[in-house]
Amino acid sequence: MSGGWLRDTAVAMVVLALFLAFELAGFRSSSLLDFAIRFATFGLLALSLNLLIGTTGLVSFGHAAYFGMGAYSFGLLMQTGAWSIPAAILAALACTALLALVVGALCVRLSEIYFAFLTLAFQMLLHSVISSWISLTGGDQGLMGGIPKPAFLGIDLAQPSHLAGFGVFCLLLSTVALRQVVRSPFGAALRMIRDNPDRAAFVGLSVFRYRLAAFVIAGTFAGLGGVLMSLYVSGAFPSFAFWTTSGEAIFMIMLGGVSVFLGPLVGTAIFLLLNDWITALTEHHGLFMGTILLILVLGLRKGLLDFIMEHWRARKGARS
Amino acid sequence: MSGGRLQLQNLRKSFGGVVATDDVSLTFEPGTLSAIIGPNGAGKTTLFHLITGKLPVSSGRVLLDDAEITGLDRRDIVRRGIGRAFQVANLFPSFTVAHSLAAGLMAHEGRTASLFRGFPPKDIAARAEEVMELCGLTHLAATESRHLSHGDQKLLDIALALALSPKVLLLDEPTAGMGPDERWRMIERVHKLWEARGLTLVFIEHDMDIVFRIAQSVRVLRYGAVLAQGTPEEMRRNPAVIEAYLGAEHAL
Amino acid sequence: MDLTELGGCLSSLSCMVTQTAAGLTIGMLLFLVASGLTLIFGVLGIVNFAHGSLYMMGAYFALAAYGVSGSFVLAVVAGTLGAALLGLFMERFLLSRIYGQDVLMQLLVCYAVILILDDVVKIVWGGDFRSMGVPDELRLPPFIIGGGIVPYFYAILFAVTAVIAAALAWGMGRTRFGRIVRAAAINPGMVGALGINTTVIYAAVFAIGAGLAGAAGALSAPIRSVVPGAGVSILIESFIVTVIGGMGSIGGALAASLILGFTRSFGSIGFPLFVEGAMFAIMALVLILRPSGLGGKRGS
Amino acid sequence: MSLGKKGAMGRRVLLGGTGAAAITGFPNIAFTQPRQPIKVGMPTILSGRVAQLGISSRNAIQIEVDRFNAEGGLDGRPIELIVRDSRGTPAEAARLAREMISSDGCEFLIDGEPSSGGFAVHEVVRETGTVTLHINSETSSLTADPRQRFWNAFRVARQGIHDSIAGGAYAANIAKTRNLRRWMTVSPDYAYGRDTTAEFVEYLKHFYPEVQVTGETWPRLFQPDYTENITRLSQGRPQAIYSCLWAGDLVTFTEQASIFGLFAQSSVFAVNMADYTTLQQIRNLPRGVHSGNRYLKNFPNTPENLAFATEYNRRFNTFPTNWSWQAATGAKLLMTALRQVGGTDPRQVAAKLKGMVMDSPFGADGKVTMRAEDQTLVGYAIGWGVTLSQEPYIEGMAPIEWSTIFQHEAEWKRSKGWS
Repeated sequence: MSGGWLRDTAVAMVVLALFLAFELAGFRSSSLLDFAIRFATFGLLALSLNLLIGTTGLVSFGHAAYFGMGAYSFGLLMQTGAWSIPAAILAALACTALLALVVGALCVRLSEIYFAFLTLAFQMLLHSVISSWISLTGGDQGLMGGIPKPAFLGIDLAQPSHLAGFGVFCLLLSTVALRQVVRSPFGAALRMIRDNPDRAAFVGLSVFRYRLAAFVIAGTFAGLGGVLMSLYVSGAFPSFAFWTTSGEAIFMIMLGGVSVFLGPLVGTAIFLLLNDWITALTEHHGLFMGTILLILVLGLRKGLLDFIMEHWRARKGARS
Repeated sequence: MSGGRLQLQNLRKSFGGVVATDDVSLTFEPGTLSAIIGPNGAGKTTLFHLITGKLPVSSGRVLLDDAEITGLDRRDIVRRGIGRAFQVANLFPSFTVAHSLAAGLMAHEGRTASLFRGFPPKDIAARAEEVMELCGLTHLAATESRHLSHGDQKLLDIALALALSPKVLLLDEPTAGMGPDERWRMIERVHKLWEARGLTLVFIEHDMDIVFRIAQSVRVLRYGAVLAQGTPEEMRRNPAVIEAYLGAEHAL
Repeated sequence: MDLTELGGCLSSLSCMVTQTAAGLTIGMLLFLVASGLTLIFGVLGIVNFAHGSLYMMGAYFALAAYGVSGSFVLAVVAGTLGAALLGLFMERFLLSRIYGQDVLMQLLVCYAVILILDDVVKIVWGGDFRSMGVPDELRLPPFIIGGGIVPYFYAILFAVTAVIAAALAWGMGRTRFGRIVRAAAINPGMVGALGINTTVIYAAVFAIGAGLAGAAGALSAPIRSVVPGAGVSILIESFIVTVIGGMGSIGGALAASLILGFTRSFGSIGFPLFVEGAMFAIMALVLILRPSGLGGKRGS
Repeated sequence: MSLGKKGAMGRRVLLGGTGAAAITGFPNIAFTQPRQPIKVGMPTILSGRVAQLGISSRNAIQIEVDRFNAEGGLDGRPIELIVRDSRGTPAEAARLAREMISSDGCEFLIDGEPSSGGFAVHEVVRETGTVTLHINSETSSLTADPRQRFWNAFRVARQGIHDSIAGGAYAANIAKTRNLRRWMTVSPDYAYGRDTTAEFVEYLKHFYPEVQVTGETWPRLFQPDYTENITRLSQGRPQAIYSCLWAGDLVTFTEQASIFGLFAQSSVFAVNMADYTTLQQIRNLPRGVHSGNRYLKNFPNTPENLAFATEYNRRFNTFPTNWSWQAATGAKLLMTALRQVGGTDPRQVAAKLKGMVMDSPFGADGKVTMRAEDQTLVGYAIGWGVTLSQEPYIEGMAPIEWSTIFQHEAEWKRSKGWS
């Protein structure tokens, strides 16, 4: 059964090779590179959030906290000048996992509505800590002075093309990893808990432990998204940990779909294109995005891919 | 695989001031098939909740093979060998039948912590296959639970409990909500399972024809207390039971 | 930490009077918003993440009405009714379509409403902050009680919010509607079975909850700037109140609002840098010790 | 130019979903016209709580751009201004900056972000080498810290340290004459509030060492209610209070403080009060609050300044803000440099900007200077005055001498190890 894992890795490597070949062949445009980096960043945020929402049934409204935590801890470590990028990334992910562990331990026991807004509340707490702990974080002005990007293994992240390649690599790696998580026995346990926590407990699962583990894993991958974000803007800002970032992540998932594994990535792409298009068109961003969201939620009642898949299955079912 | 002895000693449960279970002492011998009957609100389901740890007991003890399991976490109680199926099928709606059983098996054996294997592993899939065979669900292996018929959902619920190889299996109204034909098919199936596995089986049932056809012994509850117990024949002669519950129709 | 300062305040009558009055006023305004939130949750099982936006709309409606009429009373009425109507619209046309679906849908609908209302406000009233100012007829010298200052307008705010809270308590406890609402909160199916139209109850409860938020927005418009996006910080505090007080419990909401009000007023003297943190700490403590909140039912 | 066009084309086709071929972009000769406009990109905040400031920057720049184009542009090439909304998020500001440069083909950026977004844009143009004028970031380190400095970025805005020196000097003067020794501060709890307050206090004490700060209270940014902060201030019974709250927060604070009688109890120094958006929104503006100038049409009291305010008011029906004069100055500096160079070569334009002295309605003596050593604007009008309850809202504006500012700024830089 681990064949699925190997196949995913192979697919991911082909995608990465194609992307790099494109770059190396000189078919690069900086807007494509920018898009690739942002796609990798927000794709990680949305994909990891869906491990909670889609797989475990935990609707978190505070996922941006881990995104912000990843960005800040990475940025701060790099600014000390004593860390290499890979080491700092690992350390930043460890910090994020720790935060997720603490918040998760307080939140995952709660019923879903409590859970949604407690995660929101803890995110706002982190946001206000970041804004007020100026000596460490620079407050609302963010981490200043840029983030040093010493080259490692021949990769120089100060170059947009390298950064884009690295971002895509991280996203692919995480996609394979998260897909394996969902497909593994562990993932089956998460889905059991989502479907029916009561029965899951009766067959011997510790609902608390599995939820907490999912929360920490999701937080950690969101942290990696934050690391990429801080590399992209060469800094970290309190808005990374603001509730609007969480709102956007949920929006992305909704655009794509919760039940299809790659749905959040499709949603991320749609969201980014939509966002860029609307920003270029109007300053009434909220009005447009809000209306689109309402149409989607009240009209389709599910994500785009969910909707398409269901139709496709229904048609297939009708034919057979 | 063989059945275990389940003993309830002076079990009490009250909610606020209301007594739901009143000093219940019962013993279910290994490998027996017993029915619990009683009017609505007699505390039958509550009793199951107490045995399986879904509700904490107010006082009294629950013993499985002479080891106390009172107050244990419900997961541990399941591990010790008490399985349970529910009055309303309690399933994992998005799982197929085969995957439900496989997931249940893995969870039970503490093998769901693995991140690196696939799901379900071959050995587990084979065992799930066995259970499906036993329960007559093989032809539905690839159907998602939520798309099953009512009867098949109840059957899967039992299969899920059975998959965990319990020593004692508690069935809460296995035939609830079924038509007469379906009922009998179901009860035959249950009877076969009991024979095949040799476990201690306790079921709550309202259909007296079923009870008197298959149960070896019957316990009658009323107002949370044990009104009477004995063989079906004894119960059908017991005036208190007839008056309280059976009525003339089932009396001998 | 400045606990000697707090001690000094607690032993000084003037300081006690000022801080108590301030805490009561802050707490009661918060209560209006949070009680609406908790009422809606109790009956409809919906967490209205857009509740802060209704508060904001109440303030804007009040601003508009005040601009036209020059009467603060009319402004408060307009803010309350405007927000109630908006809430009615929101419940009927948006939220009622997603009853019985999971929290994600509620969250998304409310998120969309927040986005849209913030922009609508910007289009109608401009993106800039606005201010109503305390009306001249209410701009009277503060009361001096035992050397402590209680601003005249705050006294009015407290009186009005206390009357609203009392009316709410009476309405929930003594009227047929209140009994139905409480029954609906316990078991929606049962109320339907009694032949009472739950649709009407739901709409009415949402409108009342929205109206309470609107009233708070309108009442505080004279002393707080009115600005797009003003709802968010209120929303977070209302959440904290609902968690501390227990979801669905109005009495709990009152107690929790006052606790937060006093934490703010006395905390700003005793631990000025930890006021926000203290609110979260109280919340975390309640969650650990009594997860269903001060007024919540256990085990549900 | 055509390079940027390719990118834009590529993205459009990509949006259309035609697939991978589009990514390469097609050489598009049809777009390459001889009289192409000079594209200037401007990321700023057009929605959310400080939208009005972003809009007021855009308005002011539009006035300057229209004038430049009406005068024939740069040898017939008009300026095309591309303004986009970052919604106040730094990541979005960075993205917009990149997109404007790579996809829209903007040759220059006028960065209309406040400090947070400004630093994000700063990092982008450090990489791309696009000539950029930050018009709204007041944080001193943006230009004062040599590590932040590179050839193509300039600040055309107030600088925090200038404001603090000016404020400290002014407040010390008042404090000496009235013997105000016990001070308290109330400022928003974020970097701007903390830094500005610390620097103000430092210079206040420098000019008048007898001052003691007996207490401080830090409301959070956009806090809806200030009651607890006000009661705290009123308990402390200070002789004077300093605040760098701004905009809506300052309005709320003022309304609440005045019903507590705080303005009767203590002298108040609120650096951000003298801004029309704030002044006009406070219904009961207390008399006698000391404030630094943000933008006032009568300070400097010159026909040019009044003409700017009148023109702005005619077109947009409001009055300019602090961000407006900065934006107008930034646009004017860029255009002057373009005309002097006679082209758009970034190195040449940057070289011209460095050290440029330009006539300006907002200069302390009719001129402003883009100081060469740290690429920041100096010589703008800076002063403090006292509020009135109605127009012209502020009286007795006392200009602060730039020589004083320069002297203390140099010491400050040395103390930071930045010179």
